[in-house]
Amino acid sequence: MTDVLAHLRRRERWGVAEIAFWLALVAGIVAFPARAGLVNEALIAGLFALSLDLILGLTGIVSLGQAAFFGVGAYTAAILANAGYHDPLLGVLAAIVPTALIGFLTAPLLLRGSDLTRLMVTMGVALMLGELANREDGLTGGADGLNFTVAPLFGRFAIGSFGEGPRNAALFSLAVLFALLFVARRLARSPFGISLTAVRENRLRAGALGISAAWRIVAIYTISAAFAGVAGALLAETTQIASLDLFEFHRSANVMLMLIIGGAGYLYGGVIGAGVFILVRDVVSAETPEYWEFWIGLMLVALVLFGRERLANLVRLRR
Amino acid sequence: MKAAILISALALGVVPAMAEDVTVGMILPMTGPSASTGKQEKAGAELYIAQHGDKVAGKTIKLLVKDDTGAADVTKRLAQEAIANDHAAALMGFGLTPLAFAVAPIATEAKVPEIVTAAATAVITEKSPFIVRTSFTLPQASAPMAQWAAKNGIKKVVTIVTDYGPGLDAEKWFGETFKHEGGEIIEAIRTPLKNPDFAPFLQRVKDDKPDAVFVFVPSGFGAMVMKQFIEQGLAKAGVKLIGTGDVTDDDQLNGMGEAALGVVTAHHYSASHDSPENKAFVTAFEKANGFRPNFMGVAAYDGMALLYHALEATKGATDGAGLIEAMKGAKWMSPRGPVEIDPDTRDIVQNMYVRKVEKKDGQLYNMEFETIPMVKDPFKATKK
Amino acid sequence: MTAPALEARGLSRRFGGLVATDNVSFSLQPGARQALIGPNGAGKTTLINLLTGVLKPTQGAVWLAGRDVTHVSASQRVRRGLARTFQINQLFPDLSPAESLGLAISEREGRGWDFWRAAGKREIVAEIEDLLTRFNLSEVYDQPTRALPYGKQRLLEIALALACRPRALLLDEPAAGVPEEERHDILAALAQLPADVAILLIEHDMDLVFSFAARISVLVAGRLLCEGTPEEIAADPRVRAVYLGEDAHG
Amino acid sequence: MLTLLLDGIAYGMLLFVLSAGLAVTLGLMNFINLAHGAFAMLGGYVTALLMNRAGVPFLATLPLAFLIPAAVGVALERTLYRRLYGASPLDQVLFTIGLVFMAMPAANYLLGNQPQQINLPDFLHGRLEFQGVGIGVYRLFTILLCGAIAASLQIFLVRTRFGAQLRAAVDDSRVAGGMGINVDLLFAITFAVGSGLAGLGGALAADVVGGVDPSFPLKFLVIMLIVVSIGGANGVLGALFGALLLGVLDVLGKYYAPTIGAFIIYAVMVATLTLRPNGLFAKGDRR
Repeated sequence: MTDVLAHLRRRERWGVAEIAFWLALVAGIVAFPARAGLVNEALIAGLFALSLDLILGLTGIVSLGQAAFFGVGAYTAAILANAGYHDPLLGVLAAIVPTALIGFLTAPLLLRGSDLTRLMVTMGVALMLGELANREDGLTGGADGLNFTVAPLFGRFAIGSFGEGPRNAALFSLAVLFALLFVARRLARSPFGISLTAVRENRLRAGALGISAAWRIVAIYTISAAFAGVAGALLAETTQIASLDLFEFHRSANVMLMLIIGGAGYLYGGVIGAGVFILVRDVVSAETPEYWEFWIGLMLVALVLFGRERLANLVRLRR
Repeated sequence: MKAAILISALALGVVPAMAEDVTVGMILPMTGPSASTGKQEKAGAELYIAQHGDKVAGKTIKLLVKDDTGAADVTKRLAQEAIANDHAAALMGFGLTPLAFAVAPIATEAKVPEIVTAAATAVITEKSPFIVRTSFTLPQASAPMAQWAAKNGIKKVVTIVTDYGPGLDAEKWFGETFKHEGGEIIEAIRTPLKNPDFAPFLQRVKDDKPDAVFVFVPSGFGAMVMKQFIEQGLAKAGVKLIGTGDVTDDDQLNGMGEAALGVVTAHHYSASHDSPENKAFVTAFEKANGFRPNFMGVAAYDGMALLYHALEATKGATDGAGLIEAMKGAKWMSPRGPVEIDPDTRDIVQNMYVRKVEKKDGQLYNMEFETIPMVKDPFKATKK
Repeated sequence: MTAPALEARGLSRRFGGLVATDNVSFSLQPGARQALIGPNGAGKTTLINLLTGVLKPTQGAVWLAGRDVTHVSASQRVRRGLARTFQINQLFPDLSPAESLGLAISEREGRGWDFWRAAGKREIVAEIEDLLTRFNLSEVYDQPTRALPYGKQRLLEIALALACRPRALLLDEPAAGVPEEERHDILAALAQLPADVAILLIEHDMDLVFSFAARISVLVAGRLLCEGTPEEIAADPRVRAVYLGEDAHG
Repeated sequence: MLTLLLDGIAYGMLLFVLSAGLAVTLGLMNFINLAHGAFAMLGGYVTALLMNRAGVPFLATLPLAFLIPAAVGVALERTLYRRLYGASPLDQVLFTIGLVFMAMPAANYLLGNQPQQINLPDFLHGRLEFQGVGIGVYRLFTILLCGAIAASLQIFLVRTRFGAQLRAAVDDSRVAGGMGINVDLLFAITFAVGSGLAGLGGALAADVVGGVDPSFPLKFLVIMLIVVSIGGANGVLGALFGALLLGVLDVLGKYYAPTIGAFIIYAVMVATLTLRPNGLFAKGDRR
């Protein structure tokens, strides 16, 4: 029975499909620099969805307020840049601090009540933060948004809308996404990660094993907030604008849709769902800019009726 | 399988442009809360092309309409892609102020004209030397409203504006002008952007007992304000409702019913404007789309007119600097009346009309009764 | 004399006007094999919840290995050596038995907050394998728990509690619902539980109680009616009157 | 002050009528129907189009604003929704948001972007003033009508056998079926009531909120969810009191502290759910 170890470690190995997935992304960006902007948007949405997967997929905590951290992360990077700190890596790292702090402070709101309670409380926090950003227009530029510039990455690779900028931006986002997915992967396979699964699947039994669900939830919510903050900072830096709509309800709702489309709980679902959602939106809205939502809606309805699970299993890399 | 989707989708985005094509990237909110702006703008631009042909100075105009859903980061990406992939010679549209701001650095860097046909915060044209505007600025509409009010026996006013950029512009310019003319602002109320109930604000107005209440709300909230204005008994209490033309948006005015009658606003365009150009425009617009043009529709129509004008002047050359030069000082007869691009500010100079909502042929219209000729944006005028 | 593994001192719990637990005192010595029986509604579940810390007593105290844990949280009590099983399976449907046991061991070893190193450590594998063997789960170690036969799930229920290395173990009707052909697995597992663990068996099945327990306590209407050896309890007229007389296999 | 209170109650009633249907489907059937707003839009369009194009009087359109969405609701329930009872909440979210995405462009395509206004009959216009206390006639009308709806719903869903059967069916449809309850019929009726209420709410609210347009389903989704969650997702009374609380606090807040107006409803919601996680009127620990 030496294979118990192999069984426990079966999710740690990098599968061929997984490696191919990342290589395909790199190749895609290099081969199609013209669509790098779109890929960048999809990668960042994927990272944003990954942040939601940590709480929704791994831990079973629903949220309609991830946009709170997305927005705060974006404004952190923007405000830093306008204060003279233009380094993009610094901005991304700095976004972790306030988002993790807000996540930590608001996490206790998630510990009681039903799923509906959690959806509404997280949404309320996001909308209040958005309103706060609107009021503090001296800092945030209010409804006008904040435009800013960032320095080239490592002093060499310009990020932005011109020349190599979109491609570099997409590669930068890809690198950050990879780094954080790597972290999430380690986390999910660690004792802490398994304990989150335990909290999700049976909180009563988890407690009987000595696991205090409340603190685990606070911890993962804090981490998830930081992930979302990094995603927000990346979006702000690669588009060099932060605006109030980052806080809005539809951001939180869309990221949840993306995650559900791709399948929650195995980390890649968000990235795949975001890719599908954004590519389909791009293709359909180029055809019919007024009515594309109809076709997305039809896709969602069909997805549910024909079995989301079955479809997700087709593209699922390794479980 | 995923890779195949990815590649085919990526490939779709790249459309080779012909040398004799002039692509116009029109970026608008076609879905979401500002979708009505997008619909009007698209219709206005398409009507101009339909009426004047897609050939100008030997080039073929290709209009590329993109939906940015009102999100600034998407606007920016679409602008970048329009320039890099579709080789757009001009960008047009921009439904909200932050969206217009977002594209400014791209316009500057790529040297591509950004023709703003919607967003109305005064400062927009200063964000890039490549921005021109064919819509209007809120100071342009608010200041004349204040002058008219002061001259017509209104002494005390409460202002209600929506709490975001354009609203603050309107509040500031109405207030300062009105005070300059000797009036008094009793209170300046700001309402949240998502606000389904004005009753408490209007109750506050009622308790302030002003002569008039000046209102700026984004188009779409106008009907709500006017109905609740009546319902709260303000009209009976002798308070007048005045505002910018956003409140009595032509697009929606007809459905507003009796509540809108008698509301006085200042704006640059009314579908009832009495000129042959406008009659032809409105008829053609209604025929093509089944709804009435509003100030957004006419701004996009004029945006296209300005581009045609510039291309004729450059004899079809599409370099951005040349186009912008040709646009400066351009003068033409718009459906709204005579207009001109101020060569210093690249903002539009146009007549402002004071109008009152009346019934004409069974329909509601903003009937113009006073004209303030060729108003420049007062915001930029004061800066000199 | 060593301190009792688990001790209840005058535990009472009221829900409004209802007294669910009424001044219950007993103690479990290390290695004890004790059973708690009582008719439906006697307050067995409330008593377990009081002992494990899910509920706070209105009066009285709970002592664990010589220390007062009345105000210690449920999860902390587990860490101090009090484990339990559930009458209705409380398992992790998506995890395999090996993973579930690994989780329990990691938590016991204090690695529950380790978010970086892999859960599958070589050091814990031997213990997992030992538990799998002892509870006859070796053949299904890598199946998702939800796919296991009910009897195997019942065994995992006990194995998980044991993986906490408790001083005192509360078994809440371990054989409930197990089909006849799988019962011997459960009985065998109970028979070879470590001798140093104090066990309180809450059970309806009198055959199981009498074969397993050295002492039996009878709970009626929230209070302890009596306590004694199986022979004494079987002979006690009060017990017969309130309990055995009604429906011994209720 | 009393005027403000009345305004607050009227606004609360408006919120209630928009959310009551959601309280029925979410609270009683445990189904997350985010497409609720689409049914409300349908009801609003029914009233607006009948009035503006066919000249039907306002009051006469209201029954249809209930019945047509209810009929559409049943049709969708029988064909699509029923497959998702008991499905994961995430599937329900995905499915119903998909319906919203389809409904909005469809309305835009068929009826255009312009809000369809409802012009009330004269007797609902104007304002009553009584010793310095005033209220719009239409607001008074909504208060009375919604009060009546709330009372009859409460009686219908809680006091009758139907209500008891419904609760049994939601708790365990198989057992309920075994007891001879026609679960399918029960759910279909309840869903119809929920959809019909949504439609009626859309029709009644349309005048106050500036007409009904294609963005209606999303525009009021957030506020509808807030009302239901504050009330305690547990039927009609919770939603009624949640809506009234929100309405009154929102109106008072906007009047006395207009600068923080936008925060009020969110703050009230977060505070309420922090103190009472299952809402003000939750019974037991319902998931």
